[in-house]
Amino acid sequence: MEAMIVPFLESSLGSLWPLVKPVWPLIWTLAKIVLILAPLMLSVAYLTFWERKVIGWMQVRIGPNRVGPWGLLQPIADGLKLFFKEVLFPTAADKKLFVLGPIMAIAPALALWAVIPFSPGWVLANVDAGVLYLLAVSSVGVYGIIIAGWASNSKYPFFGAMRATAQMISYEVSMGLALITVLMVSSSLNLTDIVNAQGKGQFAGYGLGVLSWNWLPLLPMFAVYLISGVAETNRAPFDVVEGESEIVAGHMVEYSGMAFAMFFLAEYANMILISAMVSIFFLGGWLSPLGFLPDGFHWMAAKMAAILFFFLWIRATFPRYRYDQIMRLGWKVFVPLTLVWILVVGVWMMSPLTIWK
Amino acid sequence: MNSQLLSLAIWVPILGALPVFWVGSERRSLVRWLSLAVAIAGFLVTIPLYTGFDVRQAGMQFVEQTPWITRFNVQYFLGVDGISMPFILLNSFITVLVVLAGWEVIEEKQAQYMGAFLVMSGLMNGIFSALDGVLFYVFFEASLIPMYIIIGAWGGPNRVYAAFKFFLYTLLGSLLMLVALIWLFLESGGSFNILEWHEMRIGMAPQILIFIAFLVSFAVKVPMWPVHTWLPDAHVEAPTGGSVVLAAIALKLGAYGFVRFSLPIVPDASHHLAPFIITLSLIAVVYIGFVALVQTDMKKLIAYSSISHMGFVTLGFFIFNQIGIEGALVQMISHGFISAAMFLCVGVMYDRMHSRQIADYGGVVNTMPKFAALFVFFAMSNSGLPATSGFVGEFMVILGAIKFNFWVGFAAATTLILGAAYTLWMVKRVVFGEVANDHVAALKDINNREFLVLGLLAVSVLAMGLYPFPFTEVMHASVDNLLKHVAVSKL
Amino acid sequence: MLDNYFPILVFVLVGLAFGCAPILLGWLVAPNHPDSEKLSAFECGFAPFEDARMKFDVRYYLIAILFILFDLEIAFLFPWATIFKEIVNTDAVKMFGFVEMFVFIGILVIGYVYAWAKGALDWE
Amino acid sequence: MISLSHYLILAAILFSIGMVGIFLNRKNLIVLLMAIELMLLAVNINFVAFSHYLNDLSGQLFVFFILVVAAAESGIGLAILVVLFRNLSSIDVEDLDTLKG
Amino acid sequence: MLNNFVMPDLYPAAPEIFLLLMSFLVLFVDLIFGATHRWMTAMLTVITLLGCAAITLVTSDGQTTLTFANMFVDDLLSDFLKLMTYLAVIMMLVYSRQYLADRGLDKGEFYLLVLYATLGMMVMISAANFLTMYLGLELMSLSLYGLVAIDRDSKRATEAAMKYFTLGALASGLLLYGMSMIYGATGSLEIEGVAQALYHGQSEKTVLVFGLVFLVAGIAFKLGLVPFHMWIPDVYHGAPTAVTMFIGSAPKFAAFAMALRLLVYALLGLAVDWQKMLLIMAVLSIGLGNLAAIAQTNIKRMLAYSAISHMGYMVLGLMSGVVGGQIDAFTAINAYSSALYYTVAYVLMSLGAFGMVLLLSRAGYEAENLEDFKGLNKRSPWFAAMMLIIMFSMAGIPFFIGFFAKFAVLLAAIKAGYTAVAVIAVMFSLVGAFFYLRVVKLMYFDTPVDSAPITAGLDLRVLLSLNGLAVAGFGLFPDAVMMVCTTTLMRSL
Repeated sequence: MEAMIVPFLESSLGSLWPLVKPVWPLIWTLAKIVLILAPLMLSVAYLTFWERKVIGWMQVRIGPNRVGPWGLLQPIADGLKLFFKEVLFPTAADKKLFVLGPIMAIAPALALWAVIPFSPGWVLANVDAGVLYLLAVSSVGVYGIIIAGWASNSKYPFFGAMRATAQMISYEVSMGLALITVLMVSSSLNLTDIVNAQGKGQFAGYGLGVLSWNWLPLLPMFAVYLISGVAETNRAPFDVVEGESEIVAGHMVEYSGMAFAMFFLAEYANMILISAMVSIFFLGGWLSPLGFLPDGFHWMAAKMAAILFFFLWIRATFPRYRYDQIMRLGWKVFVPLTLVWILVVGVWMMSPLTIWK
Repeated sequence: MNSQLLSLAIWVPILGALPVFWVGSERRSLVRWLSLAVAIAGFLVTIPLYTGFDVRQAGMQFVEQTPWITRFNVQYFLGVDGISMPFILLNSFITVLVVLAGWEVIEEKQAQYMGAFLVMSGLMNGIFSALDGVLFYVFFEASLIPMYIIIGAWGGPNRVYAAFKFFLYTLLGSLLMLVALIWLFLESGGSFNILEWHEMRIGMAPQILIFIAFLVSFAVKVPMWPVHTWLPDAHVEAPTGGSVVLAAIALKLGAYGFVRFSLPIVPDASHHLAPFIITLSLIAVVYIGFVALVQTDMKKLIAYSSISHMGFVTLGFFIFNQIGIEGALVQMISHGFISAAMFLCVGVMYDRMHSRQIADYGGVVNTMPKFAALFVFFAMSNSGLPATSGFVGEFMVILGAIKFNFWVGFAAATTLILGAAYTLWMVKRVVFGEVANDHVAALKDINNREFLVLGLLAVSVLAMGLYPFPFTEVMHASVDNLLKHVAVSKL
Repeated sequence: MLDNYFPILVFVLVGLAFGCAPILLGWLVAPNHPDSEKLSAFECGFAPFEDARMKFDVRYYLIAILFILFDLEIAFLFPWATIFKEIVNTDAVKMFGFVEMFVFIGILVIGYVYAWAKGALDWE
Repeated sequence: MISLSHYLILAAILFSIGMVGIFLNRKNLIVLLMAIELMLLAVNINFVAFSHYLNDLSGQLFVFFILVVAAAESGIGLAILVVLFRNLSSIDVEDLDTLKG
Repeated sequence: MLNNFVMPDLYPAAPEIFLLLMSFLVLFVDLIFGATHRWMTAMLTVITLLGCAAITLVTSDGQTTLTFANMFVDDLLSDFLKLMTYLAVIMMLVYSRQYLADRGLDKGEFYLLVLYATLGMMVMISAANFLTMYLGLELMSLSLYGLVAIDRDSKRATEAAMKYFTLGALASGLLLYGMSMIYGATGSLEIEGVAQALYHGQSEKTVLVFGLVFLVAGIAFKLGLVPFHMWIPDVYHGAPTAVTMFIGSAPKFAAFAMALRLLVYALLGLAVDWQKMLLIMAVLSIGLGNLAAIAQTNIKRMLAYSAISHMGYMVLGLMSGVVGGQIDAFTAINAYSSALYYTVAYVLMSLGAFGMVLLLSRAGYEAENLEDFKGLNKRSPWFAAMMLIIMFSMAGIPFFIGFFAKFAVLLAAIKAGYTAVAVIAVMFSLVGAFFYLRVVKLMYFDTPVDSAPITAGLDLRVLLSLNGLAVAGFGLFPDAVMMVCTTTLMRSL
C-alpha cells in the first residue's frame, strides 16, 4: 500500500516532498499505529458495553439500554463522564509515581500490538523475536500495578498491588511454559510463522484445518494458556486483585477520573490482546477452519470475539476464587502440567508418530 | 661411616619426652624417675661421641646423611667436629642436672616441665650437629617453643612479658637468617649443605649482607650488646632450670652459629667487619660488667655477667687466631658449667626464700655452710680464678687478643677485675656477714640431691680448670681447619 | 534488521503518550477542588494512623524468587524449543538434544518438588 | 553509526554507576542489589557488543548464563535481605554495624 | 551446524555428576527422614564425598583431558585439588556435627548447600573456560551466602551474610567485567584460546591490561587480599563457626585453582603486569593481616586476619613464577607448587584452628573469644598441645607444616628476585608470631576462666587430634606433600 501512497504524495506535495521525505517512515508508521489503535480503542469501549450486555442476558436482565439506541452510546457516555471527573492526588501519595502508575499500565498494553499479525502481512513490525517481545513487554505491565499500589500509600492499594503482582508473575510462569510447547511444534519465534505453521499437517491436507491447529494436539496447554490469560488480566474469577467486596478496588482505589480510566482501558486492551494471542498461538490466527473457506482477518476477528465471549461468560458463571486457591492452581497444577506436557510433546516429536515434520 | 649416634643424641630425649608427657603430672614420682632415666640415657648415648672421636681429624665425624626434603635438596645431614662435639656432651650433661634440679621444686605440671626440657635438649643437640642449613634452622627455631613455654608457664611474676620478649627477639634474628640461607641455597646452585657453602665463592656485597643477616640472628642469641635486653628479663623470670639451660646452652647456640656460618662462609665480610664486632664485644665485656655491678637481683646480675662473658667469646672469634678461637670455645664450655652452677645456686636460695634480691640475704654461710662453700667456689670461678675453668678460657682469649692488638687485650683484661668485683661483692653480701633476718636464720642447708647437682658441676669446673687438655685436644684440628678457611678469601 | 524494530519504538512512545495525554487532559478539563477529606487515604472511616507501606507476608518474596527461577528456566527453554524440530531431524544430536534438556528440566523439577514438599508453594 | 567503542563506553559508565552505587550508597540495601544488577548488565552489554563485533556467538552465550546467575544472585540477595529485615527491622546500610573490629 | 556436534565425554566429569545425583538423593532422604533421622542426611553427605573421592581416584590417569567443548578439564591438578577439597569438607562436617546439632542448625539445607558449594568448587577447579569458571564460582558463592545466613535468628550471621553477599557479588561483577574485556581483546573465552591469542600477540594490549586489572581485582576479592579483604573479618566473625570453618578451608583450594587457571594458564603472557599487582596486594595483605590480627579479641576475627595474611604469603608464591617476563618451566613450577603447598598447609591449619573453637563450644555457648582459651592446658593438656602445634605452625615455626609452606614460598620469591619483599614478608611474620604466641600464652600461662569440662564428641576429638598430628607430622616429613604438589603441577602445566 505504501508503494501506492508514496508516488501520490510525491506528485501532490511537489516541492514540499523533500522536506517530508526524511520523516516519511515516521509518518507512515504513525498512520499504521493509528490504524491499529483507533479500532482497538473502539473495541475496548464496546467490549465494556458488550460485557454488560452479555452478563445482563445471562442474568436475565437487559443491561444498558438508555443512552442512544439500544444503549449503544453508553460507553461514550461513560468515557465522557470519567473525562470530566476530578483527578485526585491523595496527600500521602508519591505524586510522581502516582502519575506514572497508570501510564505504565496502559503503555505496554498498547505497545504489545506492534507485533500482532492480523492477517498475512497485516502487522506493524514483523519481527523474528515477536514472542520474546510479547513476553518482555507484557511483564512491564506489572510495574504499572505495583507502582500504583505503592504510590497511593494506602493499605488497600498496597495489598491489591502485592496480590496482583504475585498472581501475575505466577501465571506468567505457566503461560511461558505453555508457550514452550507451541514453540517446539512451530520452530519459530515469529508470530506470523507460528500461525502459518498451523496451516500444515495431516488434517489441513484433508481440508480440516481446524484440526491441525495447535489447540488439539496441545489441548491441555491451550487450556492452561487460556486460563492463565484470564488470571494474567486479573479478570473474574481471578479478580481478587480488585475484588470489590474484599479490598474495594485494589490498586485503583485512590485513582479517579482519567487516571482511573487508564487502568480500565489497560485491562480491556489486555483482554483483547490475550484473545489475539490465544488465537495466534492455538487457534490458527487468520487461517480458516475448513479448507474451502478463504483465510483472512475475519477469522482472526471471529476467534478473538469467541475468546472474549469466553472471558465474559466465565465472569458471569464462576464465583471468585480464594487467593490461596489461585496460587495453588498456578503453582501446583499448571506448572507440573505444563512441564509434563513439554515432555509429552518432546517424546511425541521424537517418536515416529510425530505429526510435525 | 654412617653412624646413628647423633640421631640418638637428638631423638632419645625428644622421643623419651613423649612417655613423660603421657604419664602426666599426677604420678609425680614416676614422672621424675622416668625423666631422669631419659636424661641419663640421653647423656649416655653422647659419651661414645667423645670416646670415639678422632682428634686428628679436622672434618666432620659421625656423619649421617639421608635426603629429607628432596624437593629442595634438603638433607638430614648430621655430623660433628671438634668444635661442636663438646657442646653436645655439655648439653646432655646439663639436662641431667636440670632434671635433678627440678625434682621437688616444680609442683605444677611437672611432666610438662620435664618433657619440655628433654625436648629442648634434643633440639639443641640437633642444632649443634646439623650440617644442613634448613635442618639447622629448623632445630634453631623449634628450640624456641619449649623455652617459651618454660619461661611463660613456670616463670616469675613478669614471665609473660619475658617469654614474649625472648621469643620475638630470637625470632626476629632468625628470620633474616632464613632469607640468607635461601639466598645461599640459590647461589650455590641448589644445596643447603653447609660444608659446600664453606667452599663457595661469594662477592663482597652479598657477603656483607649475609654476614649482617647472620649477625642479627646470632647476636640476638649470644646476646651481644645492644640486642641483649631480652636476656636479663628472660633469666630473671625463667624458672631455675630455664635459666640454666638458657645460660649454659642456648647462649652458645649464637656463638656456635658464628663459627659454623659467619666465619667460614663469609670470611671476607668477617674480616671486614671484625672491628665492629670486636667493638661490640668489648662494650659487652666492659660496659655490661659495670651494669652487672649495680644489680640488686642476683639472677639479673648473673645474667649480665653471662652477657659479659659471652662478649669474651665473640671477641675470641673475631681476632682470628688459634688461641683466641680455642679460648672462646673453652670459655663457652666453661661458662656453660659455671653459669649453670650459679643459676642453680640462686635457685637453691630462691626455693627456700622466694626472693632473688641480694638485700634479702646475708650471712647465709651461717645456716647453709655446705651450700656456701660451693657457692663461693663457683663465684670464684665465675670471676676467673686460676685453677678453675673460667680462668682457662679468659686467659686464652686475652692472650689471643693481645696478640691481635694490645689495647683490645687490655680492655678485655679488665673483665678479670670487673668480674671479680661484681661476683665477689654479691657473694660477700649474700653469704658472709651477720644473719640478715629471720628467714635466713631459718634456712636449711642443701639436701643430697642439690649437693649432687652442685657437686658434679664443681668437679667439672675444677677438672677443666686444672687439666683442660681433653677439651682443647678435640678442638685443635677443627679450629685449625676453621682458621684455614677464614684465612682464604672467597671473593 | 534493526529497521524492523523502528515501528516498535514508535509504538512504545505512542503508548506512553497515550498514557500521559488523557491524564493531562483530564487534569486540565476536569474540575479541581481538593479538600483534605478527599485527599486522605481510603480507609473504613478512620484516619489512617500508620504508614501504609508496612511489613507484608514473606511469601510474596518467595513467589518472587520462585518466579525468577522459573522464568529463567523458560529463558533457557526458548532457544531449545525453537530449534527442537531441527534437533529431532538431525541424527547427530537427536537423542542428546532431547535428553539434555530433560536433564535440565529434571534438575529443576527436583528443586520444585523439594520446594513443594517444604511447603514453599503453600499459601496458607 | 554506533561503533564498538560506544557500547564499551556505555557499559563502562553503567558499570561505574553500579560500583559507585555499592560504595556510596548509605541508605538502602535494595539499592545495593540494584547496583549489583546494573554492574552485571553492563558486563552483558560488553559481552554482546564484543560478541557481535568478533562474530563469535560464545559471548552471547555467556550473557545467557550471566542473566541466570544474576537472577539467582538477586534471589539469594532478597532472601538474605528478608532474614536481615526480620532481625534488624531495617534495611539501612548504616544499621549493619554489629560486626566491627 | 548441528551435524558437527560431538557428544561430550562425561567420564572426566564423573565426580561432579556423581555428586549432583547424590545430592538429589540427599535432598529426598532429608525430606522423608530428615525430621527424625538427621544423621542419615549427614551420613549420606559424607558418603557422597567419599564416593566422589573414590571416583576421582579411580578416574585419575594423570592425563589432561578436555571435555564439554573444551570447557572442562580433568588433569592431575584438578584431581589433586578436588581430593583435597573433599577431605576438607569431610573434616568440616565431622568437626561441626555436634556444634550444629546443639544449635539446631543441622538442617537438611546445611548439608545440601555444603554439597552444592563443593560442586561449585569442583567446577571451578576443573574450569577450562571463563564460563565454567564463572558458573563454578557462583555456584560456590551463592551456596556460601546461604550457609552464612543459615542461622536465621542471628543478627550477626545475617549481617555477615549480607556483607558477604554484597562484596561477593561486587567481586564477581569485577571478575566478569575483566573477563569480558579479555574476551573482547582475544576473541576467546577458552583459557587455552586466550593463552594462544596472547602467545601470537594479535590482541590489543590496552584492552587486555584494562581487563586484567578487573580480573585480578575479582580474584583478589575471592582470595581476600588487601585492599579487597573487607568481607573476610566480618564474615568469619559473624557466620556460625562451622560455616566459618567451611569458608576458611575448602574454598581456598578453589580460589587457588581460579587464580592459577586465570592468571597462569590463560594470562601467562601478561605475567609482568599481574605480577606487579599481586606483589602490592601480597605485601599489603601480609602487613595488614598481621597487624590487624593483633588488635582482635575474638579468635574467629583473629583467624580471619590471619587468613588474609596467609593468602598474602600464598600469592607471594604465585607471583614468583615468571622472572622478568621470561618464562622458565622450572622456576614456574617451583613457584606455583610452593603456592599450592602453602594452600594445602594453610587449609590443614585453618581446619584445626576452627576445630579447636568448635571443641570448646558447647550447647548455648560460643567459645569464640580469645579469653575462652585461657588455661586450656589445665583443662585438657592434649588439646592445648594440639592448638599449640597449630598456632606455631601458623606462625611459621618449625617443625610444623606452616614453616615449610612459608619456606617454600620465600624460596620461590627470593629465586624470582624479590628478596626485599621476602624480607618484608618475614618481618611481618614476626608480627604475626606475636598474636599466635598470645593464644599459646592464654592456654599455657593463664588460669582458666571457663572451667566447664570439654563435652565434645569422640569423633571431633579424634579428628582434631589427627589434624594436629598431621600438622606436626607433615612438618617432620614435608617431602611427601611437597612432591605431590610439584608432580601435580609438573604434569598439569
